[in-house]
Amino acid sequence: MKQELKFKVNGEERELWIDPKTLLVEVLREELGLTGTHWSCDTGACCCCTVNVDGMAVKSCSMLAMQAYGREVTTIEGLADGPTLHPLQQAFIDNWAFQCGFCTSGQIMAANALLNENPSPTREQIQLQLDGHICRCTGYNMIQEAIQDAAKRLQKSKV
Amino acid sequence: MKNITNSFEYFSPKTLEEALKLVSQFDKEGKDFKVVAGGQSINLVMKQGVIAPEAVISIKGLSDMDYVKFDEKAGLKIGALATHRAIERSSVVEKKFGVLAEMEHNLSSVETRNWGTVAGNICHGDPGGDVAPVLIVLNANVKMAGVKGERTVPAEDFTLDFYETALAHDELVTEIQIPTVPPNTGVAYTKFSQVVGDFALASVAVAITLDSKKDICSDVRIGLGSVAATPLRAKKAEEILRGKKITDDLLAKAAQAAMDESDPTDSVDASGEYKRELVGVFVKRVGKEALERAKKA
Amino acid sequence: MADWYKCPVCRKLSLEHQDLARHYLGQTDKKHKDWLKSKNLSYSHLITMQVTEFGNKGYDALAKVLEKEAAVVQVDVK
Amino acid sequence: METKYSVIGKPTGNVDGMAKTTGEGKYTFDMYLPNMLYGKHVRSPYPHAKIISIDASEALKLPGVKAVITGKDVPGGKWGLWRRFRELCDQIALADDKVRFIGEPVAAVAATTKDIAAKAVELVKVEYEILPGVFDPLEAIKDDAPLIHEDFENNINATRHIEWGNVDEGFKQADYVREDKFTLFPQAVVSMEVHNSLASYDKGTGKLTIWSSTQSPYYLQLGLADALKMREGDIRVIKPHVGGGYGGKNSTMPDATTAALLSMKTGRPVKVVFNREEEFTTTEHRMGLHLAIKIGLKKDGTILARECKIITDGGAYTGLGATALYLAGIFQTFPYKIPNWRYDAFRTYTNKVWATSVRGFGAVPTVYAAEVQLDRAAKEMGIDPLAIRRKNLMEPGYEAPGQYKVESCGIVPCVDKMAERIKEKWPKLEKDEGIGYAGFAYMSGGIFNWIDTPYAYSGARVQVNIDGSVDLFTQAADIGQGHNTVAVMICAEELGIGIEDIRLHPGDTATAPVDLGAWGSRETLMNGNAIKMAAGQVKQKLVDLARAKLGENIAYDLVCREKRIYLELRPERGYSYYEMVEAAIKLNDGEPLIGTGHYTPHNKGMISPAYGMGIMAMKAKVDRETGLVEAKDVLIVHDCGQVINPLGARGQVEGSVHMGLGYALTEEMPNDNGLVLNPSINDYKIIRQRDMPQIELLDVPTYDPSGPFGAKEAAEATISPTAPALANAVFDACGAEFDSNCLKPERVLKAIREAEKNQKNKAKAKK
Repeated sequence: MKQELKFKVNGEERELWIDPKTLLVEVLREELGLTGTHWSCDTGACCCCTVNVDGMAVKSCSMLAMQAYGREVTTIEGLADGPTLHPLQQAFIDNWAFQCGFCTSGQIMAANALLNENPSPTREQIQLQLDGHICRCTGYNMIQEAIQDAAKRLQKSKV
Repeated sequence: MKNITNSFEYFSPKTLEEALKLVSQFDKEGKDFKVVAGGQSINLVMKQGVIAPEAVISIKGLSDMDYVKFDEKAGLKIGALATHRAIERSSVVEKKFGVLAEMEHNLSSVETRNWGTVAGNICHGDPGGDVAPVLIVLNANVKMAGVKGERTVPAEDFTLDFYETALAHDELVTEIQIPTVPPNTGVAYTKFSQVVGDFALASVAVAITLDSKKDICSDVRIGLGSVAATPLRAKKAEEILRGKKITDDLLAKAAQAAMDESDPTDSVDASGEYKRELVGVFVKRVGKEALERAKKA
Repeated sequence: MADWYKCPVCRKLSLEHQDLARHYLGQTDKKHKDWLKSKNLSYSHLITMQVTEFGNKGYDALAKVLEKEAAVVQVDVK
Repeated sequence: METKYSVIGKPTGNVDGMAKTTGEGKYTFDMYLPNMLYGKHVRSPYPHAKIISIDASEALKLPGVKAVITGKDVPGGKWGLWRRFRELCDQIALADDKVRFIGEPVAAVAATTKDIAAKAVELVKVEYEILPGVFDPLEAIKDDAPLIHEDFENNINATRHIEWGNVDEGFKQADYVREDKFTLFPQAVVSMEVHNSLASYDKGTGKLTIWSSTQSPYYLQLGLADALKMREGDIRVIKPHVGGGYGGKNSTMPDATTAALLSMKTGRPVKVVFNREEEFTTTEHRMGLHLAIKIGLKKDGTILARECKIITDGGAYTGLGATALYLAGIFQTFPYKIPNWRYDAFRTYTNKVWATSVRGFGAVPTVYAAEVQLDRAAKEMGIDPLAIRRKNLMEPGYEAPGQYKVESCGIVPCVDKMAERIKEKWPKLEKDEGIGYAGFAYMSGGIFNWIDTPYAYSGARVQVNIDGSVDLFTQAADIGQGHNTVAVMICAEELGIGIEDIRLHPGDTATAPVDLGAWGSRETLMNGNAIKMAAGQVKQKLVDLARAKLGENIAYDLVCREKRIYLELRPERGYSYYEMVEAAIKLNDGEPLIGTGHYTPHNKGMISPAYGMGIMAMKAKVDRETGLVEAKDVLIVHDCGQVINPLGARGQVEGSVHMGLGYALTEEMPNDNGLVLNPSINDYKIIRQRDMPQIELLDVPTYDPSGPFGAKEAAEATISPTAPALANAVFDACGAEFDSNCLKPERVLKAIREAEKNQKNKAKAKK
C-alpha cells in the first residue's frame, strides 16, 4: 500500500506516493532521478550514500524514506549555486580529492554538514566526521586537505 | 544493491500514547510488527530478509522524547529518541559523563550517530554494541512503558541473550537514566577494533570509586562487550578490587578473573581465546585509566 | 644438425631433457597424464616436488625417465 | 624546476571534476532507460555440482517476470582474455553442465521491478548432484583430486618456469643462504561501484548497445562477441564514468553477458547490478598462493641467486590469472640485479571464485616474500636493510637475460635520496616503533598479446575544428586513475593549446579507435603515445603551413606553444594557432584537420617498454600486548619518468598505499569449503581515515625514451612495497616474523610471542 511522502529536496517541495518500505536512497535515485547519490555497500558500512537531512549527514541507504516526511533533504545536486560550484566541490577538484568519484558525493555531503557547524575543522575533526566513508582510490589524505582548503575558501567568501 | 523487498504497513505515531496503543493492539492481534527509531540496525536486518514484519512503527517523530537532561539529584536522563550524536555533543555529558562522549566518538560513523538513537542501540540487543558496557558501569537504568504502566530495569539486566532484551513485545523504552557519578569516581572505556569505528573484538568499561582519602577502592564496576552472548558485568573481577588498594598486581588478578568470566566465541576476525586475552589486557589498562581519573576526580 | 628430444606424447621437441620435462609438466591433458601413469610416475608428486622444494627436483626426476624414453630427432637448425 | 612544457608537469585538476563533484556525471549505475527490465542471477549454493535440471515454470508465472534464461540459451561458446590460447578461454555466461564455485550463475531472470526479480530468483528450482570440491592448490594437484575442468588434469591451469644464470652454482658460491615459506591470502577488489551493465538490443538491426562498468570497452566487446556469437562490430560498448576497477573489471562478467542475453530475449533494455555480497563472492580477486623462496648472498650483501616457487589458488576460471602468474615472477626480481634466478609457478583450478589481475597485478604477494626475506637475511648478516638494497640496485640499461631490459632507471638516486631524508625525518624512534623498507618497480603497460588483437595496442584520433577546438577520440579507459586528464594534457601540450580547448570522447567502441583498456599501468605510456602521434600529425600540418607563410628555410624549427606557432629562436615571428587552423581547414577544402595515432611496442623485450620504480620506508608501532600494528608514517621516493600530472600521480600513490595497507593489515578472504566467510564491508575490513598515515612523496625525475615526453608508469608499483615495508617495520620493532600478509592483531601477537621465545632460547643456548 503506497503512502504519501511530502518533503523538501534541494529546496523544492516534493509530494509523492511510495511503498513505505522504500529507502531514502531509492526515492532519491529512482523516483526523483537524483542519481548523484550513490549506493555501494548494502550494509550501512561505507557512507557512499550520505545526504544531508535537516543539515545532518545521514546515510540514505539506512533510512526509510518515510522518515524524511516533513524534513529537508539536500543531495549533491543541491549543493552548487546554479553554475557556480560550492567551495567544497571546487576544492575537491583542485586538490584531486577524488579519483573514480563514486564515493565523492557522500564525502562532500558529510564535509558540508561538518563545515556548516565547524567552519575551520582540524584534521582530526575531519577524520572523525568522515571515518565512516570508505574510499578505495584516494587514501583519504587528499580528501582531508580538500576539506581544509574548502574551509578556507568559505571563510574568505564570508569576509 | 539490496533493498527491503517485503512491503509493510507504516505507522508514524506522534505521541507516546499513540505509539503504545499501536504496539499493544498489534501485539494482541498477533501481528508481526517492528518498532523503529533511527533504524540503523533494523533496516539492515530487513534488507537481509532476516525479518519481514507486516507493520513498522516509526517512533522517530516522538520529538517529546528527544532529550538529554541533567540535574545533580536525578542524574542524566536520555530520552528514547535522543541520538548518539546528541550525547556525543552534549556539554553536560562531556563535563559530567565524559566517558559516554568518548564511547560515542568511536561508535560506527557520524551518519549512524546522527540518525540512530542510544535507546535503539540497546534495544537491538547486540552483544557487540558499544553503549551497553558503559551504561552498565555507570549504573544506568532502562525505563520502559507499556499500556499497563512503566517499569525500570538495570542496564546490566536489560540484555538477555543474543539480540534478546527484557523489553516485552508491547513495551517501548522511554528513557535511560544514569545517576550522578559519585565523588572520587573515575570511569574509562576502550573499544578494541581492527579499524576505527568497527565493531569491537572486545570492549571494556571500568568505573572505580575511591574512598575519601583516595586510597581504597570503595566501589568498582566492570563492563565487558563482545565477549559473551550479552554485554557482561565482571562481578568476580570487581570483588577482587572492592575494598582494596588497587595495585598493578591486584589489577592483574582482576583481569584474570574477568577473563574467566568472559565467554567469547571464535569469529572471522579472531579466536575466542584471543578475545579473552584482550579482556585481560584492557581490564588492566582501562582499570588503570579509571583509577587515575578517580584520583583526579 | 642437432639432436632434439621428442615428447613421448605430443610433437614438442626440446634440446634438453630437463626442458622437455618442464614442457611435460605444463601440459594438462589426459594423454600426458596417462603416459606418466604407465611409467609409474605421479603428476602430483612431480609437481609438488618442483613447486614446494628448491631446485629442479620434479623436472630432474622426469628428465631422467625421458632420457631413456624420449626419441631423438635430428633437426636442421638455422 | 624550469620546464620546457606549458601543460604537462603542472598540477592540474581533474577534467572530470564537474561531473564527479556535482552528481551530474553518470556511471552505468546511474543509468535507467525507459521500459527497462531488471535482471538478476540464480546462483549455485554449492561449490562443485552437476546441474541435473532447472525448472523455471513457477518463476515465469509470477506477474512482471518477462524472461528466464539458463545455460541452454547462451548462443556462443566459452570466452576469456587469453584468446590466443583457446583452451584457457574457460568462462561461460551461465553454467551449462556444472557449477564450479558457490555463487556461480546458473540462470537469470528479467522482471519489471527489482523486487519481482528477487522473488522470481527464489522460484527457480535447480536440482544439483553434489560433487566433491577442492579448495587448496596443494590438494587440487593431487592425482585423485576431483577435476574442475575436464581437460585440465590435476587441475593445473597454467604453469611458468623462468630461469637465468646458473642458480645452483650461485647458491654454491654464496656465503649466506636462507629459505623461507609463505602463504599469501587473497585480497578482494571492492570497487565502490559494483559490477553492473545496461544492455539494449535493437531487434530491427540486430545490433547491441551496452553500457558497462568496465576497464576495457574493447575486451568487453570481444568477450560479448564470443559469448553471444555476434560480430564485434555489431556490439557497441560504452564506458560511462567507472566507479573503480583496480583490475577487477577486465574480464567480461555475467552482469554484461546476462544483461545482453536478457535484452536480446525480451527486446527491452535490461540492467543487471550485482549487490555487494555478489561482488565479494562471485567477482574476481587477487590470488592467494603458497610460496617458497630461497636467497643466496655474498658476505657483503650482494645477491648471487634467488629461487622462488609458487602454487596459486586460481579459483574456477582463468581471467587474467595466467598473466598474474608470469608477472608475479618477473616483478619479484625488481629493482635488483639478480644474476641467477629460477622461478616456478603453477596455477591451479579450485572450487572458488577465480583470481585475476588486481592493482600491482601479480607482483604484490611475491614482492612481499622477497622483501621480507631480504630483511631477515640482512639482520642475520648484520647489514643495514637499506644498505643491502643499495648494494643490489639496477642501473640504466640493465638486462635480465631473455626477459627484459630497463632503459630509464632512477632507482640508485631514489635510494640515496631516501637514505638522506630518513635521517632528518625520523631521527629517533619511540619505544616499540620500527622502520621497514621495500623497493618496487612496475611496468608501463604489458607487451604480451594474449588477447590476440590485430589492432594496435592503443589508438587515438584528433579532430581540429574551424574554431580551434579539438575533439579527441580514444577508447582508453579512465576508471578513476585520472587518465582523461592525462590524455587531454598530452594532446594540449603537443598542439600547444590549453586543456580547455579539448573535448574528450572516451570509451565508446563505436566512435573511437581501439585501446586495450586500463590495466598494467598502460594508459599514460601507450595511449599517451597514440595521442601524441595523432596530435603530432595535425601539428605538422599547422607547422608546415606556418613555415610556408613565413617563407622560412626548412632548417628553422617551429614550435606550437601557448596557442601560437612560431620560430623557436625568434618567438615574435609566427601566427596564432587559431589563425593557422582556420587557414589549414580552408586549404583542406573545408575538412576539419584529422590526425590519427597508434602505439604498439616493438623491440622492447617481452614485458614492458618502460619501468617505474622506487623505494618505500614505513614507520610502524606495535602494541606488544594486543598485537595491534599502527602504520605511523610513510616515505616514498619514486622515479616515474616525466610526470604528466603531479596531482594525479600523487593521488595514485596515496591510493596504492591505502590498498597495500589493507593487504598488509586487515584484508583477507577466509574461506570454508568454498564459502567466503566475510562477504560484506562490515566483515571485510578496509582501512579508514583515522587509520591512514600521512605519505611524503619525493620524486626522482628521469626521461624514458619509450614514453610520451619521457613519461612512464607511476604509482601502481607503490602497492607492492607497502605490505613488506610494514612487515619489515614490525620485524625491526620487535623481531616478529610473519609467513603471511594481513597482520591482524592476533597473528601479530602470536608472532611476537614466537620471537620472544626464540630470543630466550638463543640466550639460553649462549649460556
